[in-house]
Amino acid sequence: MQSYRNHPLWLAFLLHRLSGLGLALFLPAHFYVLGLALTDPGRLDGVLHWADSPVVKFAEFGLVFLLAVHMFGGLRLLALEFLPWPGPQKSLAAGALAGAFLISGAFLLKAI
Amino acid sequence: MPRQADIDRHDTDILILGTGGAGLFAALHARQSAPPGTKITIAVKGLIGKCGCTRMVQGGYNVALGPGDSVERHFMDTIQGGKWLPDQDMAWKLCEQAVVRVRELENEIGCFFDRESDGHLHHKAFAGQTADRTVHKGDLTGIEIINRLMEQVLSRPIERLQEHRAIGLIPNRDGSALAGVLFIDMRAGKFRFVRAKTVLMATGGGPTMYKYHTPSGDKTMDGLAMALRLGLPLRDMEMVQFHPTGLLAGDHTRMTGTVLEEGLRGAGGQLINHSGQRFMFDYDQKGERATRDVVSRGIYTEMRKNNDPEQEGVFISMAHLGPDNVRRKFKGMVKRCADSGFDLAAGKVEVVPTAHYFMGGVIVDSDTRTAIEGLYVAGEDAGGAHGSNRLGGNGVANSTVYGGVAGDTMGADIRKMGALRDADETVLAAEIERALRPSAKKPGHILGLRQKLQTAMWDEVGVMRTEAGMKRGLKHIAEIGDELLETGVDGSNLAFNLTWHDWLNMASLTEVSEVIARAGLARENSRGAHFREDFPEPGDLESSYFTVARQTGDTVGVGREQVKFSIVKPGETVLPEGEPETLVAQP
Amino acid sequence: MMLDVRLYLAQRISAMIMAPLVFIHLGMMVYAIQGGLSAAEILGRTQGSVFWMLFYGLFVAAASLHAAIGLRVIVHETLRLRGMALRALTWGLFAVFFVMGARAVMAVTMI
Amino acid sequence: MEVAVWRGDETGGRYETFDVPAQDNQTILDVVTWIQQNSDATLTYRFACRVGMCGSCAMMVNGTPRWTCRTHVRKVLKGNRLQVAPLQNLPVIKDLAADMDPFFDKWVRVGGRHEPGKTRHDQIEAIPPDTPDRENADAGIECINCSVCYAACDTVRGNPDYLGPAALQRAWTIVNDEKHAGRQQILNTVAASDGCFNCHSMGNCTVHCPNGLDPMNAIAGLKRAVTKNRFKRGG
Ligand SMILES: Cc1cc2nc3c(=O)[nH]c(=O)nc-3n(C[C@H](O)[C@H](O)[C@H](O)COP(=O)(O)OP(=O)(O)OC[C@H]3O[C@@H](n4cnc5c(N)ncnc54)[C@H](O)[C@@H]3O)c2cc1C
Ligand code: HEM
Ligand code: SF4
Ligand code: F3S
Ligand code: FES
Repeated sequence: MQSYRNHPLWLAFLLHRLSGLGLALFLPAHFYVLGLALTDPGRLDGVLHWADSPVVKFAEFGLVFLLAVHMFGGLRLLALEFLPWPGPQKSLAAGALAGAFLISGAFLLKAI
Repeated sequence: MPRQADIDRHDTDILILGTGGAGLFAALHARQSAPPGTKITIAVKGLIGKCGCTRMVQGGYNVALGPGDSVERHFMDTIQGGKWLPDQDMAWKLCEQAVVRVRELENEIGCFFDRESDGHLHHKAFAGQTADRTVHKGDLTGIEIINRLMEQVLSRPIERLQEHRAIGLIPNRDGSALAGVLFIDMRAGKFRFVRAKTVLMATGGGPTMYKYHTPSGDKTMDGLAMALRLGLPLRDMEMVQFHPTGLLAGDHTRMTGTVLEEGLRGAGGQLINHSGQRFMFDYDQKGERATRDVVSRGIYTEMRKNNDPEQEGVFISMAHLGPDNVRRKFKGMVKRCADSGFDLAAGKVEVVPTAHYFMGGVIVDSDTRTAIEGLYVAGEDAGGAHGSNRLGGNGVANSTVYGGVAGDTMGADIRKMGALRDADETVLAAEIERALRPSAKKPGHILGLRQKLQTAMWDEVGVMRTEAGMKRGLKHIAEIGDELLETGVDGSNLAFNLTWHDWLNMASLTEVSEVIARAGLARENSRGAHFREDFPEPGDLESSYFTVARQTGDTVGVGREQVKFSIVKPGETVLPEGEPETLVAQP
Repeated sequence: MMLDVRLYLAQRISAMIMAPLVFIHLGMMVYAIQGGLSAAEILGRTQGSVFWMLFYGLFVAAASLHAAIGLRVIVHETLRLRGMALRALTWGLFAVFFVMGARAVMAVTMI
Repeated sequence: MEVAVWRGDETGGRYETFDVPAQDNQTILDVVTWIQQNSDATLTYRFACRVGMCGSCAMMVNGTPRWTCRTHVRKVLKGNRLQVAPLQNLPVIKDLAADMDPFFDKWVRVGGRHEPGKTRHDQIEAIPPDTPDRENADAGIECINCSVCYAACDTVRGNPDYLGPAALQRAWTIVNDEKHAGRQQILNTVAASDGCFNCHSMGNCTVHCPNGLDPMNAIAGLKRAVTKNRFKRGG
């Protein structure tokens, strides 16, 4: 990584972009799986059972993590853009990340 | 070697050299004054608005808009500061038009100068002023002025020749008028000849032939050297203003010589010599708050007494004012010193007098016209407005006022001018040959030569001068000039070849250095910035003279001319009777 | 060629709409996941519920718009796609997301 | 120390390494100057003021855009090595000198020049310095147009038409300048595509601005102002 990017605001940007991208890629898959209920409820169940395996659990945790990261990152951006925010954007970035970890952590604990 | 046929040729109507305050204002005013359809071209050694000294103005702009102040008072301060040498008509116009120009800057150009809390302009006083007169934008006044001017120029249909260095003013065939200007297109490494009906030279002088100097790196007296070669008369060429506190950080860094602002001394900064003593009160009752020339001489004298190669300069110390206080009040300066490794707020910083401004220049009338038709000169390149000393704040006033005047004058004069003039091709050829000379020689070390010149000028034609010293100086300059002619530059690729330009810079600096020394010899008294140890007295004011230098053939001759007291005589004043001597609260 | 005020607002407003929806959705997931997921469980909760239909319908519309614009930006900045192609891509993505999403919502909320 | 310097022109180039003696009080500009004056006379770079006022000397130093005349070597030296290259996101002219025209073209395109409401024959307006508008305008006024932020912005990198942090900051200054006669026009310009809404608040501009300015915040201000304006005018 080039050194000029080495600061929290840029990392927050990268995280937001990657999580957004990840979510956008996951979105069709998610819709497809749920759509199965319409055509083939049996297969939906199969998929959901399959979702019980630890690997898939972990992937799902990743997804929730992405959503949480993206949402908090997004809220951070919205705050930055719409509230006349004075200065401490770095802490805002860190706060957003912390929030994301909290949510996804909770999810992980529950899930296991 | 390119033949003349290979030169790019280009025509315009109004050509402007330089994009400092003078050049940019001239472009805008020319657009307002010239008939529609007039083609205006602005050519500059660097990037538009990003070179030159106007951008570096810190302190501010003198204008008689403050409470109780008047154009008359500003004028009297300018005449007295210049020790009765200024051309009084120019000085008057400077003070009078500064008022218009500042309003123009605020209302039309978009500058915003610092305000009092009630919203009115804030004025401060530089040393040597009898009123609070200097408007400013923090301590970055030049950036505000030039950025706003630059935007105005960039967004108008004005042709731009950036990184184009003027190297010769080319007359027409019979030598009666100017035909155009020869440039090097620096990026391409090619020659370009631009014809124009009127040319403004606003290349900003710049005494960078001294070991310590403040001006920006692109300023190397090219303009005055070109004017000299064209045979134009130059006045006050001995008048080099030194700023007392230039940063001393070693000769391997370009930071050396750059200004530590005047305000530091104003706020109570102390100058400390090698034995840890304050010394300025030995020289003047105002101590560190005395005028620039006095403080510069004080420091120079202390340096000579000390004569220690390990510690050349003196120290400026601010710590007694409370480091936090200093940090708050002089944020920019403290940060700048910190970037180069010094602690201005709590420690002390080594300083030397540093060559700052050149009062001398081309003789012009108060409409910026010169002795040759088609050539106009404004800004630091023009002599006369300041005499022997420029007041802090009068420099940018001068360049912006006269830049505007030049634009208007050219815009008006061009209506009477017919076709473009054809160049004297022999002069053109000679100038090209001159510029290409180093590429035919064995490459040498140009920096070494520049250091030699800078040392010679600093030692012999610097803050304090003597006849013997200046004669030694002239000898050195001649030797350096000869050596330069034998020193080559690797000419395999002339595109953006900085070393070639270093050579050309040296050529201009050496030519003008000689004139400074000769004019210094011709002035046998001490006025303002010019101090002769062998003639320390100012001489009779009534019979004040200024020096006029002119090159004929290969020799420079210097004569003297009587100052015309066209508005006020020594001992008199234009202030109404009963006006107080000064309006500035005394500390 | 890139984001102007309309696209920008569309993306920001859809984001604002989604924020509470995501909270609820995530909350539901955390709750539902206890004891494993099953189709019946999910469907039992959602099928026939107008509330959930509106909830997820809004969610899908917002997410489709939001993601399409987001991808548009990324594609433009990394692949330098512009002009008609970029516009086509944006609306194409939106259509895909929206159709698939609508199908999913119908699947889980209709009887 | 070992200094890798990018050599070349618009057609391409490569790094060349020079051995440069270390000195106290040495800036990156001094290093580059030393090479040109003592080692390779054909090296090209640009500077003018040498004290951080003109914004001509910015280069990539170890991958980060910086003003070189005010960057002390000590601050950036890594394992006795330095890497210097021309400013990115701008065309190269030769070696370390970039073509800054695109940067200034955008400054002009954004409408970054004052539109007067008064003339030189009018008095100077009394404007209190501490109104919120004036403070917003002042916040970005010390920009030296050095292009450091422009080179640091990855949005410019991805979308060369994006106006970029400095031009947008100038627009924000104008929007808050009560003396400016065409403030609405500026809002329209920045609202268009390639304007302020392309900024992802990645903050490289604010983090690297050598003068401590905050273009990111200025752009956020523009986004708010345009949005507000949009709703006010209905649709
Ligand atoms: C550090 C510093 C601080 C100062 N502070 C103040 C202050 O507070 N108040 C004040 O009144 N004055 C101040 N001055 C003085 C003031 O800046 C100058 O007197 C004034 O700005 C000169 O303006 P100018 O337009 O004549 O020249 P400049 O602004 O110097 O412009 C000269 C232009 O000509 C160009 N040029 C040079 N050679 C060539 C060539 N061969 N071909 C083409 N173009 C060329 C240059 O690149 C530049 O663009 C200060 C000067 C310095 C150096
Ligand atoms: C709570 C919900 C969400 C909020 C608050 C939110 C907020 C944002 C914001 C403000 C941006 C603009 C970023 C920028 O311009 O730099 C953005 C971009 C993006 N969002 Fe979301 N978002 C949310 C949910 C989603 C969802 C569910 C998806 C995907 C399905 C998604 C995909 C994207 C994508 C792909 C981008 C583009 C990223 C980029 O430009 O770097 N977002 N989001
Ligand atoms: S905002 Fe800062 S980094 Fe950008 S051009 Fe201005 S001074 Fe340079
Ligand atoms: S770096 Fe670029 S993306 Fe925005 S915050 Fe600065 S302009
Ligand atoms: S040389 Fe002027 S900013 Fe560095």
